[in-house]
Amino acid sequence: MAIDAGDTAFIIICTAMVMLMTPGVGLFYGGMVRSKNIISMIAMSFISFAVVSIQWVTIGYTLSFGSDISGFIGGLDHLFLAGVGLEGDGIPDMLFMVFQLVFAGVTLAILTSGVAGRIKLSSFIVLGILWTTIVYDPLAHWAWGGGWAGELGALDFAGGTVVHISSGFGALALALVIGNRAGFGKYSMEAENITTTLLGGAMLWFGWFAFNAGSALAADGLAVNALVVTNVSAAAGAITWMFAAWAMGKPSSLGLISGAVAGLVAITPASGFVGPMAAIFIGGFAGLLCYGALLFRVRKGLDESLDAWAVHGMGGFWGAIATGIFATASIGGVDGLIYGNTHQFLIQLLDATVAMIYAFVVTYILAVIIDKTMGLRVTEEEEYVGLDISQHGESTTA
Amino acid sequence: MAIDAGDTAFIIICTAMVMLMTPGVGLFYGGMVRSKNIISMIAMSFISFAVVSIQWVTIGYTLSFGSDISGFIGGLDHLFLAGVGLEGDGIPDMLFMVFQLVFAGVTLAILTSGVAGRIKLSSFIVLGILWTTIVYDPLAHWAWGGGWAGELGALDFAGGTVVHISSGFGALALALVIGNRAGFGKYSMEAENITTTLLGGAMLWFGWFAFNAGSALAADGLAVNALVVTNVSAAAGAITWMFAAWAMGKPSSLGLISGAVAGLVAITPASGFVGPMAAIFIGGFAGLLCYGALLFRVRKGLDESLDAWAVHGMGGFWGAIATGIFATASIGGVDGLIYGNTHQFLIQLLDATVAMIYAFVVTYILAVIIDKTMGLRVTEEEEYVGLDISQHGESTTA
Amino acid sequence: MAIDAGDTAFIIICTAMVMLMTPGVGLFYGGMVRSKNIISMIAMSFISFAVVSIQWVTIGYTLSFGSDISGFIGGLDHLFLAGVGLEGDGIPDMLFMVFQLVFAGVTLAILTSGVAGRIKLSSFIVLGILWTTIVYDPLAHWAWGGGWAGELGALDFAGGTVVHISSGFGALALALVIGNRAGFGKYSMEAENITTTLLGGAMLWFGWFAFNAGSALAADGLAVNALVVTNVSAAAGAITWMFAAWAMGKPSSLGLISGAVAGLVAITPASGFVGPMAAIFIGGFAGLLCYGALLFRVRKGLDESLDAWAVHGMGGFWGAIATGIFATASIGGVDGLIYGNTHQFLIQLLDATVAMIYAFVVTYILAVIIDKTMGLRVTEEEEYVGLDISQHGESTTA
Amino acid sequence: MKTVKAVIRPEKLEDVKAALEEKGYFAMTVTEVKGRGAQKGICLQYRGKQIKVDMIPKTEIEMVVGDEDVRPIIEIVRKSARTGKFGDGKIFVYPVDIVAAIRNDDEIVSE
Amino acid sequence: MKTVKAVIRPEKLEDVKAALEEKGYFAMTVTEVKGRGAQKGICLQYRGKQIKVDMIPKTEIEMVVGDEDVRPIIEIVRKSARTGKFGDGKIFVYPVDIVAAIRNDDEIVSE
Amino acid sequence: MKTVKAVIRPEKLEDVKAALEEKGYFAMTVTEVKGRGAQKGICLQYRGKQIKVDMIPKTEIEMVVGDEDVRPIIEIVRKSARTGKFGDGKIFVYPVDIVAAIRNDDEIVSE
Ligand SMILES: Nc1ncnc2c1ncn2[C@@H]1O[C@H](COP(=O)(O)OP(=O)(O)O)[C@@H](O)[C@H]1O
Ligand SMILES: Nc1ncnc2c1ncn2[C@@H]1O[C@H](COP(=O)(O)OP(=O)(O)O)[C@@H](O)[C@H]1O
Ligand SMILES: Nc1ncnc2c1ncn2[C@@H]1O[C@H](COP(=O)(O)OP(=O)(O)O)[C@@H](O)[C@H]1O
Repeated sequence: MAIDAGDTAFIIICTAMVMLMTPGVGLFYGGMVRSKNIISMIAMSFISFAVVSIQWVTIGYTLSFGSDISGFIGGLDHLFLAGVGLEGDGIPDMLFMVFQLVFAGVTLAILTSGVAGRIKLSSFIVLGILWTTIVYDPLAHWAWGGGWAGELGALDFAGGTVVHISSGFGALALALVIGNRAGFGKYSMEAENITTTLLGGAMLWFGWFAFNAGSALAADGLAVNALVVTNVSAAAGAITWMFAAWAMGKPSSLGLISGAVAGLVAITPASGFVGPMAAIFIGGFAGLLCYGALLFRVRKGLDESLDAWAVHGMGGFWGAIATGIFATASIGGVDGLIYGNTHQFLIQLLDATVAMIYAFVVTYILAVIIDKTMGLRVTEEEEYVGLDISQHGESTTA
Repeated sequence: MAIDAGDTAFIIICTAMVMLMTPGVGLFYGGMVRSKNIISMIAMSFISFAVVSIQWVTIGYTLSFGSDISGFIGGLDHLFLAGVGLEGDGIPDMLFMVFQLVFAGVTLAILTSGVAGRIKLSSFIVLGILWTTIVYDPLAHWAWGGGWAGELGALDFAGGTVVHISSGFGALALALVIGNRAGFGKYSMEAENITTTLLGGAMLWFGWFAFNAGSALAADGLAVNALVVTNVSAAAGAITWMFAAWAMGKPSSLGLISGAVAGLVAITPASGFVGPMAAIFIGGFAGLLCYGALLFRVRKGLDESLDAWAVHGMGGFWGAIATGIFATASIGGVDGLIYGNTHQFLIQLLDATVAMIYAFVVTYILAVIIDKTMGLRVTEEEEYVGLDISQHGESTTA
Repeated sequence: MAIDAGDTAFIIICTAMVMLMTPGVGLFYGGMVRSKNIISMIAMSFISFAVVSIQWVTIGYTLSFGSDISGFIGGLDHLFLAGVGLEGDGIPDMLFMVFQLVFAGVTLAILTSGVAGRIKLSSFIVLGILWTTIVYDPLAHWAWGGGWAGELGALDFAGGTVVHISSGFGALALALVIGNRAGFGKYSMEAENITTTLLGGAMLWFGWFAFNAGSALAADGLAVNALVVTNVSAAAGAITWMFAAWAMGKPSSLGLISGAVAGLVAITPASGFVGPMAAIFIGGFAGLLCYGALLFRVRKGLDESLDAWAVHGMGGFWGAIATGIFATASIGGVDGLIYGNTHQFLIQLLDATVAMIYAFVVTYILAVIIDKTMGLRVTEEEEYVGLDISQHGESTTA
Repeated sequence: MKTVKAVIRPEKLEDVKAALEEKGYFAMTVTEVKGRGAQKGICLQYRGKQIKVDMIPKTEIEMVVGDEDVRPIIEIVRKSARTGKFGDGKIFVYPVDIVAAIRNDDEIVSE
Repeated sequence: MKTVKAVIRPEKLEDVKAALEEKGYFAMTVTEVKGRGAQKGICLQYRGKQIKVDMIPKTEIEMVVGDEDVRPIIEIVRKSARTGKFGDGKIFVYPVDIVAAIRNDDEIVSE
Repeated sequence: MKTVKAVIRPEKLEDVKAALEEKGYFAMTVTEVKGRGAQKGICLQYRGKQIKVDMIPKTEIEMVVGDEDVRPIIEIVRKSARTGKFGDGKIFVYPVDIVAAIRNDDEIVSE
C-alpha cells in the first residue's frame, strides 16, 4: 500500500496535537502547586519533551520498535533512525516514528508530578533520560513493538499501560523515594493558579482526541470511534467526579477537570474496542474510582503530590481491565468479558499487573540509585524559596 | 460513496478544534468578570460541554437529526445513537454526529454569559440540560435536520441561527429573568483579566476556522472558501470595532477582540455562500453594529453581562440577513438580494426572526419556571463573595 | 491535477495552526515585558494579523504572487484576489493564498518586539501596513513568487529569509530608530509573566509544525520530513541554550524556550532539505549562536527589546546558510556543501545577505520617515504609565 | 500629621476616590488586602452545614494628612463607602512623625 | 488601641488564624508582601558561588486591638507561627489614635 | 524604634535595596501598591481632551529601625530613588511601640 494523503495529513496533525499535550501537562500541574513552583512544573514538561525528542530519534525508537529481542526489547536496527524512511504503508514510517515520539514525551511529563516542588533539576534530567529508556521504551515494545504483551493478545489501543500505568505507578515510586514535601499535611498546599490548571486541562482534552483517534493510524471509522468514545468518557468522568465531590462538600472545578482526565485515561486503552455507551460507564466509573484513590492517598498521608498515581495509575489500570470487559468484536475485532470472552479479560489483567509492577519496581530502584549518587532532592532552603528561584533563577512576580 | 480518508481526517480534526472553542468561551468570558467569578465562568463552560456531551449521544442527536416530525423536531430513531454507524457518505455517520455535538456544547457555553456572577450552579445544570433539549435541538433540526427552515430553503451554513441567535437572544432572556448583578451601574465591574480574554479570543478565532470550514463536511473548495471568508470577516470586524471605539475614546484590546468575534459570528451562516470581498463588508459592518448594540444595552441599564446578545444575537441576526443579501450562486449555488433574488432575502429574514422569537420566548419561560422552583440566583452574600468561593469552594488566590 | 481531499484537509488545518502562532507571538512577548505593557504586546499581535489579513487579500497577495516584474515584485493581476479560484493543483489556489496570508501576519507580529513598550499605536498601524507591503511582499516574491532568488535556485523551504531574517533585522532597525526604553540598563526590566511566555512558546512550537510541514503544500513524505526535523531542531536548541545559560548561571525557563524558538527558526528554511541528524546539529548550534547574539546585544547596551534580532535575525541567517551546508538530494533534490555543492552554499549566502540588507535598510528608512512625520514613540509619561493604559485605556489589574 | 487608613469594599473604591477628590484630597496609596471583621466573615448556608468564608478581598486606602483633615476624611469615607451591611470596613488613624518627599527635600516633622 | 502587625511565613497563616480564633481574636487584615530579615535572605549554594535570594514571600497580618490584647496576641502568634528557623518573621506594635467603623458611627478614640 | 515607610517607583527598587545594603540596612518588607500624589496623577493628552491616569503602580518599602537610623535611611532612599520628576514618591516615619521576633523571644520595647 502506498502513502495516503488523507491518513498522512491526519497523523501529522495528530502528532502536533499530542505534542501540545506536553505543555498542557505542565500548565495543568503548574496551576496546582504553589506559585513559587509553577515555572518549575511547566519547565520540566518542556525539558521532558526536549530530552525525549533527542533520546527517541537516537536510541528510544529502536529500543521500542526495532526487531524484537526475546519479547522484551527492540534491537538496534533503527539506531539514529537508520532504515526509517519517508515511504510506508498508508503513512510514512517516519511519521509513525514521530507520532510515537510525542507519546514518549508526554509520558515523562506526567511523571514529574510525583516530585513536584522538591526535585533537583539536574537529577531530574538524568532520571528522565534513564526512565524513558529503561521503563517507557520496553513497555512500548511489549505493547506495540512486537513484544510479549502484544503477542499474547493484550489490547492497548492508545497507551493505557504504556503511558498511564507506567507514569502513574512510576510517580508513586518516585514520591516514596523522594519523600513528602516539607510541611506536607501541616501547611496548606492548595492549588494557587486554578485557571492555569483549567487551561492545561483544556489542552489535554483537545490533544487527547489526537492521542486516541490518531492511534488508529488512519483516518477511518476506527479513528472516529476512538474520537467519540474519548469525548464521552471524559464528559462522564467529569460529571461523576464533580457530583461525588459535591456530595462531600463543594463541586470544585479541580474535581471537574480531574474527573475529565480520569475519563480520558480510562478510555485510552479501550478506545478502539468499545462503543459510546460502554464509554459512558468506563469514564463515569473512572471518575469515582480515581476520586476514591485520591482520598485514600490523602488519608494515608502520602504526598504523591498531584495525583498521577490516583488518576493515571489507577485510571489506567481500570481502563486496561475495562477493555477486557467491554470490548466488542463489532468495533475492534475482539470481544470482552461481557460478550463471554473471559480469556481476554485475564490477558488484560495480566498485562496491566505486569506493567504496574515493572514500572513501580524499576522506577523505585532507579530513583534510589540517583538519590544515593546525585541526590534527588533539593536542600530544605531551596525547597522553601521554591524551585522557580532555586532551580531556574526566575520568579512569576518580578 | 465510501469513506474518504481526506474528508474524515478533516472533520475529525475540525471536531477537536471546535471542542477547544468551549474552554475558549470560558476563558474569553472569564477574563471579563471580576476575579472572584473567573473560575465559575470557566467551569461553567466545561460543565456545559460535559452535560451536552452526554445529552447529545443519548437524546439530543436524535431530536435534531432523527427522522422529521412535522418539520419541528427529530424522531427517536437514533436514541442512544442507534443506527449511527462507522460507515457513511464521505465521512462516517458517527463523525457527523460528534461534529454536531461540539456545536451544541459551545452554544450552551455562550449562554452562560448572560448570568455571569450570579447564577446558582445547580440551577444552571438543570437549566442547561433543558435548554439544549428544547431550544438548541429543535433549532438544529429546523436548519439542518430536515425541519421547516431547511425545507423552505433558508441558508445557515455553520449556525448563525442555530448557534448564535439562539444563544444571544437566550442570554438576553436569562439576563432579564435573573436581574442585574448587585451594584450594577454603581460599582465598577471592569474586566479584571484581559490577557485571559485575549487568549480565549485566540482560541475562538482558531476554532472558528474548523467551525465554518468544517461545516462543508468535506475538505474541498467550499471549505476553503469558508476558511478565507471567516478570516477576512474576523479581521474586518476587529478593525471597525477598534476604530469606532477609538473615535469615542481608546482603542481597547477588548474592543478589538470583541469586533473579531462579531465578524466571526456574522460570517458563520454566510461562509458557504459569499466571497471574500463581501466578507470584508459583512465583518466590518458587524463590528459597528455589535458595538452599537453594546452601547445601546449599556445605556438601557441592562446587565446582559458579557454581551452575548449584542455580539452573538445581533451579529447572528445580521449574518443571517447578510447571507440573503450577498449570497452568490457561483460559490454556494444560491443568489442573494444583490443578485436579484429577493425571495432568498425574505426567507432569511423569516428564518432569523422565527429563531429569535423562539429562542427568546422559550428561554424566558424556562428561566421563569426554574426561578420559581429551584431559584435561579445565588443569595446576595454568595454573590458578594463571588461564585468561585460560594459555588465551587475555590479561589484564584490561595 | 485535481483537488486532493487529503492535501486540502492538511493545508486548511495548517493554516489555522499557523494563525494561532500570531497570538502565540503576542503571549510569548507579552510575558517578557513589564506587566504595564502586556496587553499592548498581545494587542499588537492581533492588530498585525487583522491588518495584514485585509492587506493580503486586497494588494499583498498579488504583489507577492502576481506575475513577476523584473524579478523584484509581483504584478497586479490578482488584485482583490482576481483570478484566485477554488480550483487548483492538489489544493485550491485560494487555499495557497490564505496559507500564505497567515505567514505574512505572524511576520509582522514578530516585528513588534523591537519597539516593545514605547511605540505609538497609530504609528505602528501605519508602519505595519507599509512594512508588510514594501518589505514582506517583495521578499515573499523573491523566494516563492517567481522572483530573482527562487530563479537563482536559493532554497527557503518555509521562510528563513522571508519571515525570520526580515522580521529580525527589521526589528533591529526599528529599535535603532526608536531608541532604548527609558531607564534601559538602569532599571530592572525583567520578564514579569513567565508562564505567559511559556504558554506562547508552546503555541509557537505547535504551530511551527504546520508552518514547516505545511510548506510542503501536500501531506506527503516531504511534509513528514519537515515535521520531524522541526521537532528535533527545536529540542536541540532548547537543550543547548539551557546548558549554555546553566554554565553561566541558572538554567532559566526563558532560556529553554528561547532556545527552542531559535531551533525552530533555524530549521525553517532547511526543513524540506535536511534529515533528522543534521537537524540536531542545526538546532543545537542555533541555540548557542542566538544566545551568544543576545549576550552581545546586551553588552552593546542596545535595547532590541525582546531579541527578535538575536533569535529570528541571526537564527534565520544561520538557517539559510545551514541549508546550503546540510541539504541532501535524497530529501529535497539538492545537495549542499558537505555533499560537495559549494555553489548552493554561495547562493544561500548571497540570498540571506541580500534579504538582510534589504530588510534592515528599508525598515530603517521607513521608520525614520514615520518618526519624522507621525512620531514613532509615545511621550515619556505615556511610556512611564505603560502602553496598556496610555494606548488602550486598559490594565491587567482592575 | 496623621495617617488615615481605611479598609473598604473594593467595588466602592471609585466612589470613595471621587468623593475625596471633590473635597481636594488627592494623595493616597492603595493596597489590595483580604480581611475579616468581628463578624467572623460571611456564613454561607450550604446543605445544612454552614461554611464560613473569611478573608474577603478588601481595598486599603492610606492617606497621610494634616491633623485637621482627619475628621473630614473620616466623614467622607463613611458617606461614600457605607452600604449599611456587615463588611463595610473600618478606618484607623495613626500618628506620623515625619513626612518627607523623595523628589525634593521638602519635609514635615510632626510636633 | 494598638495595631499588632505580624510578618509570618505564608504557609503558617491557617495555623495562626486558627490559634487566634480559638482565643476570640477574629478581626484582621492580611496582605501579601515580600521581605528579608537581618539574615539578609537565604543563601543558596550554587556551583561554588553563593546566590542570595532575598525578598521571600511573606504574609502580613494586621490586627487593631485593645492595649490589653497586645501581649496575648504576641504570644499566640509566636506559638503558632514559630518553626525556630530563620525566616519566622517579626511582630511590630504601633499606637493607634482612632478606630472608626464605616458601617455605623461607632468610634474609639485612644487616650 | 521607628518605622520608615517609603513609597517609590517600582523600577527603583533594586537601586534602593542596593544602596541600603551598602550601609548595612537589610531588613525590610516590600508591598506592591498603587498610588497618586498631590499632582493628581499623570495627565495624558488624548485627542484634545485630557485623560487622567491616577493610581500608578508603586512599591512600598517598610523598615523598622532604631531612632538613630531614621535620618540616614531617609537620605539613602532619597539619593537612590530620586529622578527629580513627579512621582518619585514619599517617605513616612511612624513611631513603633514593640518589635518582637517570632523565631525566638527577642524583643525591643520602645520607651
Ligand atoms: N480590628 C481590626 N483589625 C484589623 N482589620 C480590621 C479590624 N476590623 C476590621 N478590619 C478590616 O476591615 C474589614 C471590614 O470589617 P468588618 O468587620 O467586615 O466591617 P463591619 O464591622 O462593618 O462588618 C475586614 O475585612 C478587615 O480587613
Ligand atoms: N526590621 C524590619 N523591618 C521591616 N520588616 C522586617 C524587619 N525585620 C524582619 N522583617 C520582616 O520579617 C520577615 C522575616 O524576618 P526574618 O529576619 O527572616 O526573621 P528571622 O529574624 O526570624 O529570621 C522579613 O522577610 C521581613 O518581611
Ligand atoms: N499624602 C499621601 N498619603 C499617602 N500616600 C501618598 C501621599 N503622598 C504621596 N503618596 C504616595 O506616594 C506616591 C508618589 O507620590 P507623588 O505625589 O507622585 O510624588 P511627587 O510628589 O514626588 O510627585 C503616590 O503614588 C502615593 O502612593
